[in-house]
Amino acid sequence: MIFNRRFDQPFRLAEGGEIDRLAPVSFRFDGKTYQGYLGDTLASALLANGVRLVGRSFKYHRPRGIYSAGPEEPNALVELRTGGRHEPNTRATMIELFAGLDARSQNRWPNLLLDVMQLNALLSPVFVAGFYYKTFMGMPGWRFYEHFIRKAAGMGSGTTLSDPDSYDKMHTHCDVLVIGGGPAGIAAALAAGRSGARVMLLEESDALGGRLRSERRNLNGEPAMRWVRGAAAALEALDTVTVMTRTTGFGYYDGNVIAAVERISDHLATPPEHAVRQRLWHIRAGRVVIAAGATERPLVFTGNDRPGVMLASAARTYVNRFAVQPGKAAVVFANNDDCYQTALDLHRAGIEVQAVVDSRPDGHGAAKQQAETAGIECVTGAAVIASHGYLGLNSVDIAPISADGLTVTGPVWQLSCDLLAISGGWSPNVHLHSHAGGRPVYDPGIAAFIPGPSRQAERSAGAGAGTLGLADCLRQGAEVGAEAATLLGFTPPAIEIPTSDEPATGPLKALWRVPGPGKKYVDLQDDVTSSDVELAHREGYISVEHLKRYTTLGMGTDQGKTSNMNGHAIMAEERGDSIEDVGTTMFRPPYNPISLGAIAGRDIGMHFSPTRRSAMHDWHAENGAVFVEAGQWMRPQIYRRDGESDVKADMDRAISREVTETRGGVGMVDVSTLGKIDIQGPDSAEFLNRLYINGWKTLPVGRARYGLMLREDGIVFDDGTTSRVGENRYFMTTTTANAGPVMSHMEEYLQVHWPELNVKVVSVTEQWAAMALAGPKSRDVLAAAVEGLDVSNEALPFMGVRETRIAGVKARVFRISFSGELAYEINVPADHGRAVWERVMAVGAEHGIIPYGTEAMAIMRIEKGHVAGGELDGRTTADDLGLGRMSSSKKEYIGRRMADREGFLDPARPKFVGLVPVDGKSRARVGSVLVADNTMQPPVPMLGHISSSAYLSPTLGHPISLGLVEGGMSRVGETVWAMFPLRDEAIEVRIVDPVFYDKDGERLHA
Amino acid sequence: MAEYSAFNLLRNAISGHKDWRRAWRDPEPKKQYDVIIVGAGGHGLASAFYLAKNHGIRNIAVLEKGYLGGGNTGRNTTIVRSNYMLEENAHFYEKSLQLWEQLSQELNFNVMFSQRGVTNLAHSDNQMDAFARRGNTMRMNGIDAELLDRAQVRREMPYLDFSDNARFPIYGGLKQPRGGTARHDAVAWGLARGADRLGVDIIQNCEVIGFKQKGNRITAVETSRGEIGCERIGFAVAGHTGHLAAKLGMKLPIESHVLQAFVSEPLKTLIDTVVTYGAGHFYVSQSDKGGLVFGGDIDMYNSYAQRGNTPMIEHVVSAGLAMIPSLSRLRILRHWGGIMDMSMDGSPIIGKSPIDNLYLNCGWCYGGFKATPGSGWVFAHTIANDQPHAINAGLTLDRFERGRMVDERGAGPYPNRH
Amino acid sequence: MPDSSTEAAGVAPLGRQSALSGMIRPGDHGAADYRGPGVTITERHPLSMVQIEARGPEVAVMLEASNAVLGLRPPQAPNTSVGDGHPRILWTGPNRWLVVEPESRDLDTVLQDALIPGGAAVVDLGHGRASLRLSGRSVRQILMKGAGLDWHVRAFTPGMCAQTTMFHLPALIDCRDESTFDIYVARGFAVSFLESVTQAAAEYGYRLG
Amino acid sequence: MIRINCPYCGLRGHDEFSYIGDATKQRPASPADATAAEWHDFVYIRDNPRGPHQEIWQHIQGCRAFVRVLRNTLTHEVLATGLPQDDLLAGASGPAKTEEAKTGEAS
Repeated sequence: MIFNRRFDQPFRLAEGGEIDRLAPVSFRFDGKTYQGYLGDTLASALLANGVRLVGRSFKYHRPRGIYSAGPEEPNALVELRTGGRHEPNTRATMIELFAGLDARSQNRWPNLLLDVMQLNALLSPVFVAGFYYKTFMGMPGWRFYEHFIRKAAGMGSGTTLSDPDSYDKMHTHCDVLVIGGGPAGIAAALAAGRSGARVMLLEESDALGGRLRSERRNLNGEPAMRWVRGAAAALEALDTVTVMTRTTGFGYYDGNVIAAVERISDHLATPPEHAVRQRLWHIRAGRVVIAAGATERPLVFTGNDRPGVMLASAARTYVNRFAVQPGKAAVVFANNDDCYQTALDLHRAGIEVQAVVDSRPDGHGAAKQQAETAGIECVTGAAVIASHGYLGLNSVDIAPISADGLTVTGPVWQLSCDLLAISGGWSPNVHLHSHAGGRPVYDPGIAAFIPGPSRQAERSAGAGAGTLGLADCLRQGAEVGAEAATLLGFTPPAIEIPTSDEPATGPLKALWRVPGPGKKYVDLQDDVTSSDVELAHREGYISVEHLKRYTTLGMGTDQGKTSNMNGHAIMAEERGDSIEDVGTTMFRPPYNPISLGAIAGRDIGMHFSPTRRSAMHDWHAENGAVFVEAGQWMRPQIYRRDGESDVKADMDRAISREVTETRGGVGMVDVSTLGKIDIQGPDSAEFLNRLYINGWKTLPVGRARYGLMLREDGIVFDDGTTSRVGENRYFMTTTTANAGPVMSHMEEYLQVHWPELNVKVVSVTEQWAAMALAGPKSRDVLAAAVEGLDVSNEALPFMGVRETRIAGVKARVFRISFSGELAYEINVPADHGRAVWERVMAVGAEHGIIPYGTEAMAIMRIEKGHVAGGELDGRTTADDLGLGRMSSSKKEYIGRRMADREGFLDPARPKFVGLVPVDGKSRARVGSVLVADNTMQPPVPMLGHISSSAYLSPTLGHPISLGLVEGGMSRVGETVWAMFPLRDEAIEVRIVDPVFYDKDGERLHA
Repeated sequence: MAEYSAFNLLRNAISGHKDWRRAWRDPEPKKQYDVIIVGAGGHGLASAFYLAKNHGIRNIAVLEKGYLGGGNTGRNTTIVRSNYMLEENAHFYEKSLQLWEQLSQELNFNVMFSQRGVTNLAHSDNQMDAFARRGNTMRMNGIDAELLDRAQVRREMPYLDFSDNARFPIYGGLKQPRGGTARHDAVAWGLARGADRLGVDIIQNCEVIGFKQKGNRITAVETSRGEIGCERIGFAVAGHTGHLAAKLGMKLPIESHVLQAFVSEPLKTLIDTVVTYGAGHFYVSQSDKGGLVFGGDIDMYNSYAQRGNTPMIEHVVSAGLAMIPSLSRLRILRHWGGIMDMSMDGSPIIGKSPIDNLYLNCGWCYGGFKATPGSGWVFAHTIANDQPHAINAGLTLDRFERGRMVDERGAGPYPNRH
Repeated sequence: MPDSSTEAAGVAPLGRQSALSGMIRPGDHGAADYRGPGVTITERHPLSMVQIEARGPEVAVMLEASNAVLGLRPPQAPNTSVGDGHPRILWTGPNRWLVVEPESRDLDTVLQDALIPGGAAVVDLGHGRASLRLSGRSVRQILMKGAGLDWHVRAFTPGMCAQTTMFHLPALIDCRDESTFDIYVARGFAVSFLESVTQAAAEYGYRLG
Repeated sequence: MIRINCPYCGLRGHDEFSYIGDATKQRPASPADATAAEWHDFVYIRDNPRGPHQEIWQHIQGCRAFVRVLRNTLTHEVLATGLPQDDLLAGASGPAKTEEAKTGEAS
């Protein structure tokens, strides 16, 4: 066979396996090129090529190999791909091989063979659990030592390049969600699916089958995978069933919502065009069947971490599913019947099985007999007590042990081997059950925790429920799947359960620590040894949470899948308590590590938060606007003219120009972003009266009024003008920032507190485009723009509101002013916004109209002494802002009764003032702190702060500021210091009236 | 008990670490204590430690319903800072930071306090102004602060998104160089060992069931391990204060909310500081083990469930990637929730209660971890002297009645806005 | 109706400019397969949209009056819609509906005249929202990407409407037939929303226009 | 995701809602007559139980109705929902039950 490059892969079996021998794939590991097949994982392909050393451990940099064949892998972590796709800590056992795959070992220097950090291992007597808590306290301080420790810590490296791939999210609903596509999950999906219920089946790997893919089992007298393929086809044929492979249900949240990640393109070199890398699924399920399987536990003995030591189930996976020999000469060591099946499978794969070592005093039943019949030596009542080899296993020491497993009872003998397959029993994957609020309970029969009572609509089945036999898994899966459908009101038909040829198995006998001296690894990734657990016990860190945190047991990327049970059991032995009493740590999501990219989906970069545009947006963009964000709205900050850049000097020039030309002639600003609320109903005036501190009952139709509202605690909430536009109809404006909160506030009082008021409110912010026309010539421009409206001072006085038309479009004109100039606000339905804006600009051209941005608007309001965001900081009262006189004592309003507390009346509260530099030119920045004396040493008593500044008031020709200062207006004329120590600035400022411009309002009323 | 030192560590390495003793005793509760502190988290243990150390009171019990340090002490994102603006908070948190600076030596236990700096990013002129005010106020109070412009932020943290694709461009930041992180569990353990060495009884697995009262005093605590008498009693149970107070018929200006925290797989050092996003809720640092530890906002509803929900997880992660796009392929390893006792102004309540010999230490919102030593220090002072210290005098329970809220964010009596 | 002064001034009445004007690039985009694009995205414009709302005893009066003036009774069941589009009435809240039709008359005034005497509130929202019509075989996938309701063909059927968040924006979604949905979002968010929808649709291929 | 049964819209994810807080707080009906202590209680004091909690949420991204929710704060389980004025502990619930809400998430 020309395609069969078997001889390039010295450990590849000539036949068998699920690999596609017609599709050889070349890949790189640590710079060297190898070949595997489609259907391989990186781990199986490395093993096929005889690569056994693949990584280094976290703390001691011990040489490590491939330990498992699944998500529980603690050792074989690599850095995958390059550039922006670089991805550290990726489990070789979970990477599906693709052409061009490039992986590198990590946590070693300069290379995997010669890692200088393995010197750490020499110091391992010092580097015990918690060693750093006991030292590094003196000079030069932890920050110094930390630098070196952090260099050694970590595993793979991250990247600072951006990820070129994209991610996606989907929400879905189903009746029954089955998590896990092994025998129990398939049976559950079939049972539920045939009832007509909407069923989803999630499988983490690339195909259904679970353990059946890795075992030589028959169902109904045929290879089990034939049944799996039949079942898959049957599921496919049901249009209410969705099967998703490469999808991990990783978290079980409230409301029976399961989060899952679908790996759409990870098995490819790069995602195809328009395809995403991974997709996050939110699945809202009626009921959940957790068929998540079980994870095999290692045995804890001296040197149990060498490359070549492998979980027995993984060894079977490699020979059966991948047609790879994980070694040439094997020893199998277990405390359960798994060892015999493993030995048989290895034997059939041409591996020389030196011995099966069964720690139980006598082996059990049929399995052992089969192994012995095959000529395999089976030793019982013994254990592997040590392993040997430098960068990989070359022999093991075996000795008889006592029935209680605590002591070595006879002579030690050595066997040569390069593979040691171990099994300490199986731990059900109770993670999702636990996320759902369930408390796993200990089952001594399998020496593991199994799901306890369910707290949400879920039930486990199969190995995940502690049901380890194949026939039982199938039966239970079908039963639980049918039950789920029944509970949701469906009627599932009975389904046929295939018969299994699995031999009966005997019970395991827990063996938590094999006797003997030396380092026995409990948690391989973090190098937590049994003596670390013992030390934690000695020092009083005896609760499982203390144990975890003190030793880092289970804190690695494998999340303790292979280590927690052993660690907790050893602690129980040390404490002399039962495993139930010691308990287990909480399982927290995610079940497997999940990429941040998948969780964020498309909500990154510019899409982190949506943006909002006014109707005039494009006009602004075409006319030089520099945009700034304000509560998601993009607002013009300034308009650049030809040749101006966004350097500060040009920006400052533009701002001054916009102020000067507006005050001198006329300007227009887009104020569409202000919140607008339509209020209708017979009780509208009463409602406004309760919302605002000032009175509303006397406002006539066609007039506007400035209003101030408080929070219930008496602090200023928002301000704006509200107009009476009809007998029972008002039009409110709010600040841009509070548009949403004010709307909800009003709805809350109407629905929750005052349901008796007949008032209907609706946000019309988006309905109206709004533009403020300001400046002495604004009336002339308005007159030219409107049709049939008398805009004279008499006909449209200050605070008057009129309906009119501009170029045929219905418009509302409000004579209100934020700038302090004669000014009008024009509102038109938003689709006409740009055209009306253009019309006003066109008729204003002869008056020299200019557009102005938020900067000029802010400067004009500072000159006028209006309060805004800097003053409305959620801590100020109406009195603080000089607005206390607005409040009506003749009525009740929100916040009134909390505003007379002692702290509100304290004369020391800073109050609103204006400030000017004594030297007439220094710029006092916003955020300066006001103090009496600029020479004091900290802590300096502070009198207040500067809340807004115009670094140069174009109108006054010098800098001006607004602020709050103790004593407020009673100190007008005094000087204080504006301190800005962050920039070493101290400026003497004089307290003045905050209204710098047109104090008597002549311009407003002109 | 052996001092912790490099020398003793080496000596024990030779003898196989057989001689290390329990870090704290496991005593049976006595009939009567001068002071009972309920809650063996960082705050409760620190209170006991400073009561014993500074005030000479040694007959103290710390009661813990589970295992010590098992609440918020072991569930936070380990950030320590004192970058507060308001007078009532600033001096308190600064005292706490000063205690952090000497804590490892004081406890003879390395709490791995790492002053790597804390920077809050600003994304608008308004935010820069607000930071300037905060930073200037800090400086006037004698607290370190630096205002960074965009270029300075870029120099220090080149991995942030400075591209045109950034939804919220970085304008600058406010940095507190003395801020940083500490190993959260070690703080509880070090304080437990320190208190224990001064004779304090730390009684774990001892749940408070009720109280015996005489007049306006508590005379004894009924626990799962029997009745224990006391002269004075302090609560330091964070999110569960309302629950305990209810047993005394007291209701508090507190809501309990869940705040989630996250850790990624371990990496070689990538982020050597603490940085917070100003345009979404996200803060991150890298632990000494290499995991990125990050968090965001509370889940917005009352909760005692110690677990959070997907909308906030997604928001936090999106904010993280908006700030540092290159984290996209990193993986989240675990996420969990802690119970925050959110007060009505976002600031803590630490001082006397309406009951004569009961003292309250609660309402820490997100700020509890960094307050640990300071909280213990002032709480000990308050209990020992039956009156608050000057630096916690503004953090009283009655400040809401008096209209003297300490509202750093200006968010008002709406805990999920703080 | 433009008044004569406009004519006199020689100014033509202004047409409406949609929030998405210039943003819809007609043509096929993304990864369509041999079947053609999975979804077709069109803007519905110009529309009249008027919200009507009443309280207590006003409700019955308003329902009658609506029926009289529109020939259609607002649907009682929450989250349902009625009408062929001339007009269509969508439930948007307790005793609150949105009346929608292609702009052909001053619907606001028509409804004000008919309903305000009975105490109802009538508010013109015709310019406050943008509306997209999504249709095609992949349309439900796009809804699944953006919003958390059950979009299964069995669960969300023609005549149902719902307000929810879609791509982080408040949206009103109206099922017109099995594979056609009208979506309404706030005008200011229209561009952001269109970007999100087209991104989500790229893997199925989409036709704009 | 907590799933809240809006009395109008049916079962929806809590991300469509905005949390308001303790529903048991009654705003003084006669503001002038309420004592300072009563105001303090209304504005600042919270029930904050560990277990069933009556609270107000606004279906802000949906029908904008304010909804009273009885929810277990230990498990996040929603036990009942109704209109703001309903006392859910008394077993009474809103006039608009979920049966009439057809478009909820639940299929």
